Amino acid sequence: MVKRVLMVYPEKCTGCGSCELACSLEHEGEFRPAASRIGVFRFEEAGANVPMACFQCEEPACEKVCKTGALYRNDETDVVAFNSDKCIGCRMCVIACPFGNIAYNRTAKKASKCDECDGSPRCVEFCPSKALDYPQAEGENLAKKREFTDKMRKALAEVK
Amino acid sequence: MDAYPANPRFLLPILQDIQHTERHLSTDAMKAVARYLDVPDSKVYAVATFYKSLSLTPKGEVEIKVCLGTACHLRGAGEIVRGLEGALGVKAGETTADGKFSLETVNCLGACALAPVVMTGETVRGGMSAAQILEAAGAKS
Amino acid sequence: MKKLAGLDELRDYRLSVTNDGSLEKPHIWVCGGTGCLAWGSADVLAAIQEEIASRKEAVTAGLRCESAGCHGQCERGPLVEITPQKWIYHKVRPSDAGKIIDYALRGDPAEPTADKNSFTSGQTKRVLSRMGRMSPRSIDGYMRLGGYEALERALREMTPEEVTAAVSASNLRGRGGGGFHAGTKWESCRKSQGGVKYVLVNGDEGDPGAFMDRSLMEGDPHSVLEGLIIGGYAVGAAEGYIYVRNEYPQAVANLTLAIDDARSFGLLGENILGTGFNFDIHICRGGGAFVCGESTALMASVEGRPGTPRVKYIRSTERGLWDAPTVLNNVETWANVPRIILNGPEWFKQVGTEGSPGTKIFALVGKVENTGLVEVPMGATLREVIFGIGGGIKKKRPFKAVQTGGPSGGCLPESALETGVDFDTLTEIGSMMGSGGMIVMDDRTCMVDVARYFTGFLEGESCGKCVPCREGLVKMRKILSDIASGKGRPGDVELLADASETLADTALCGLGQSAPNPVLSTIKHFRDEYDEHINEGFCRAGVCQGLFTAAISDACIGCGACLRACPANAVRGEAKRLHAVDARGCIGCGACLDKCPVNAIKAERRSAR
Amino acid sequence: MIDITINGKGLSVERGVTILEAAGELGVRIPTLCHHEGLPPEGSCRVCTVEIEQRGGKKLVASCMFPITGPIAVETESDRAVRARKFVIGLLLNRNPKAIAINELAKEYGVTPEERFASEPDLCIRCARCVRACEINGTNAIAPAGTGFGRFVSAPYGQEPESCVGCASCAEVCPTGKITYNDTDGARRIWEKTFDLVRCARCGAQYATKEQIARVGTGEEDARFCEKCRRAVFGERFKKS
Repeated sequence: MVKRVLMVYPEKCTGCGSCELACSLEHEGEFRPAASRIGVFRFEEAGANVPMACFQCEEPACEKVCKTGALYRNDETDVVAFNSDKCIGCRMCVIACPFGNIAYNRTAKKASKCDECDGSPRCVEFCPSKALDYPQAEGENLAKKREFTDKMRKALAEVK
Repeated sequence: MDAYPANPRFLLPILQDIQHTERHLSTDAMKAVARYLDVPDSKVYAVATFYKSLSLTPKGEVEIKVCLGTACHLRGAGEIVRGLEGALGVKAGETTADGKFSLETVNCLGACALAPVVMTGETVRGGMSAAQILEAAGAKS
Repeated sequence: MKKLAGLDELRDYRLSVTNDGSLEKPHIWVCGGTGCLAWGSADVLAAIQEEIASRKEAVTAGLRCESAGCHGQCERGPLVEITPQKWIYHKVRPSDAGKIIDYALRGDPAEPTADKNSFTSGQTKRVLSRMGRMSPRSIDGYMRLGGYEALERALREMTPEEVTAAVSASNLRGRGGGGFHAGTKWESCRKSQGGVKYVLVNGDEGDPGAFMDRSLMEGDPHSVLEGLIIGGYAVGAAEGYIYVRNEYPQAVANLTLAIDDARSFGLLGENILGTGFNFDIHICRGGGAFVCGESTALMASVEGRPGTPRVKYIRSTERGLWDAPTVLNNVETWANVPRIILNGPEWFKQVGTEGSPGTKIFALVGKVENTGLVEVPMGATLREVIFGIGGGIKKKRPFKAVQTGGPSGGCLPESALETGVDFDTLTEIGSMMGSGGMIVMDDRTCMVDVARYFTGFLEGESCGKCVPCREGLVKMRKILSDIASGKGRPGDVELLADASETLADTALCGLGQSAPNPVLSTIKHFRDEYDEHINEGFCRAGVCQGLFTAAISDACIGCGACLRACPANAVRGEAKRLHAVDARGCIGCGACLDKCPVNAIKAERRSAR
Repeated sequence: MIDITINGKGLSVERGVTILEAAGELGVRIPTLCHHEGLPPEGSCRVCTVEIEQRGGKKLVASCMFPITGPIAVETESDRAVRARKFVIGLLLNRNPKAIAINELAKEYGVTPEERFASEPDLCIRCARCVRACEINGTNAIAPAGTGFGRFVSAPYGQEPESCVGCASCAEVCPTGKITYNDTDGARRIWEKTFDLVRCARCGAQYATKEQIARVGTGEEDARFCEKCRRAVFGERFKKS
């Protein structure tokens, strides 16, 4: 399988929320942005929007604390995959993720996170402004991704 | 406890020794064992409540164990239990208020040829009536 | 004690004790088995020893008196044997000390050789051969009777492969119940990958009515150790565990001493007899849980956990104790090993049947004249054992059933008496060998009550892990209690049979799978008793309370025993005259039935209900 | 690979795969109760019992644990397997008449309660999913206690479980709703132990117990926020950089 990477371009994001609707419909069968795995943060005073979804970290804190193997690295796609059948609802991953990218669904009694829709992310498909992209993880894209993750790290360092 | 290395496999023997000397397992004792062996409290409690030779409530000074093995059953062990229950004023599994005797039923003491068999302390006796058993146990204590 | 550094040293030591003349000197053995101790054999031993010390001629003659292992005739204890003559005395009292010593020194005109009674002459003593004729607390005594010669031979002449092959060739089958081929287990464990392996002794003899293993561990502990050391050598294990029932303190004591002795002789430990073989043995005291006789539960218990069985789709010989390859055999199986190594597989197969060679020890108990341990060739018929060796039913009452295999076994009727007892035949007829308990039942035994007893026993011993056993046994026991108390309903037998069959099919471990055997076998062979309870409210054995009326026949001698026993004052009659029961007053408790010395009281149907 | 059949349908599986897993691949449903994919198998409820034919012999096995190591023919709904399943469901129904999961199975298999054998109603089916969840988390706060009919899941010594961190996974994996937890007034109550819930510094949501956070080892700064706010705070920083 071709490895791809979910790219986010905050500068292109209009904050329309299509990604959230598409995601919740795909995963929960209803339009409910609150249940979406991707979330857009809108900073109205600055007129800026940042879509946030799982970064598929290289060393995921969530995977490390998951004792049942529900969270694991899919070596074919590099995605931090989630097998909800194995989830026992301990919420350790939710607490562990420094980016807040794993949520807990109390009704399903399971964690929920972005799975890149098994290779065809709906959020990307429905993003009208190309703020989300899903290119192959190679060459220029990979460089961009690295740049992106560096930025992430810095941002995280600032938080800390 | 210190006689045993701090290995989880000694959980049962340590608890048995405590049972033997203190006639029961107190919560404090179980917690101390858990810490010594580095075994979770839940596992100590599981073992303590699983094995019949262990008890969370104090046993009497003399434990009277009536064998309910098949041979003893056929030769009237039930009657002996009833007799002892009446004489001691407790049900099987209980301890007299003065803490002197506890009455237990056990599965086969392996002395079937002497059925019905009763064990008082570590002494096995065969073919005795409830009254004779009590006399023997009482004389011993 | 000296540490033996090599095989030659072991040989020399063995020969020196064997030839030190003790075997020819007069010796008095007082049985120190649990049964005889309960009869007061400790006092007998003390009295004889005291008397010897006070008699010069006894001291001069080198007469000694020691405690020995179980002879098997527990009911006639305390037993005393004089060697080398092999004279056996029953029910010896401390006051007999002088007489016994006289016999030992000057001979007994009566020469009460045990061979004269059927109990002993009917037996083929192999595993029990040393019992009662040596001190279980003396390693010298064991060697004097051939002990540790097999270990010497195995280490000197045989490779581990050859030892395993010999056990395989002997077709030795597990004496603990299942009858699995020991050699197959050993072979599988030997070939299993992994550096750490274990050999285990199952001494958690939980079957009610069985005490073969207790007697062996108490009376001949070294033979178990020797078998285990040889087993460790064969499969490549460095550690062995003996799991002993907590209810057997004497077995624990004697095994502990035996292990200590073996260690100081260098038969256990590092570099045994200079062969480079390391092996040691530990004792685990059981916690009083019947289920720990099941192999996976036993291993859990050794590991320090509750004895709950695990699903066993992978054999213990591949993944057993602490997930390492493990051979688990019961006490009697291990005790057979040295004899096979010493005498060869062909010798072993000389007795027994083709499928189940060798001998088997049974604990013959219940309503039989001679109770005790009995060792017979596999394939001996139930009749030979019960009526030959056992001397028939107590009080000459009619035989009704024999229960073999403990709670996992079944009750067999008179028609099965000609059956040869071996692993396969017993299973075929709906019972099982089990560890060798053989409980004889007469007409005063109610088969519904027996089924209820075993079901209740197992209900109390279920570990509670799997649903069928935990909940199913409760259901079965409720039905049986209803039937036994006259509240049975039509269709209950079918309901019971259905629950039994399904429980056997679904339970997680061997204990649960075999738990319905007592019920199924009693339904199969004694269905009419169930029907009488349910349809007529009648218990023909006079056991189930209130389900019968006592009736006195013309055989009554008017002794009044029944009259005195009756708690309801329902027996009428003058001394020396025929007594009678007032059926309206009789509460059906059965108190009178066993008191009658002439079997003149019968349980009859209640006329008005 | 090993060729097997399940209800007549052929399938090739890797050695060691369980029957339940193989059935899942074929889309054949086998009911389960004690089974949970994230937990080590227990094999105690026996609801997943199926009949197999192996080397000419037929037997019942627990499909959740039986590893396929040779060619077998599996029947998940044979008369014998269904009879076994009904027996087990019936026994559970007698003891757990109010458990929804049991009632659903009973309905599916046409099992009705037997009043004669009814015992004190209980929701716990002793499947030990809770215990295994607690074990796998390494907390080991609860374990089965007692034996036989009296076996029950318990916190040690009948007291508040010391090592419990209040993660509530025991409640989440409980198939019958026997174990519950309750978050009110800034506290979580479970196993009769009360945990303070940490309040998110941004939105005020009470999102986890202190003990849980300590166990995960989340940094102090991160731990100030609930997962939603953590994302927002991070988004803010990210935007700035």
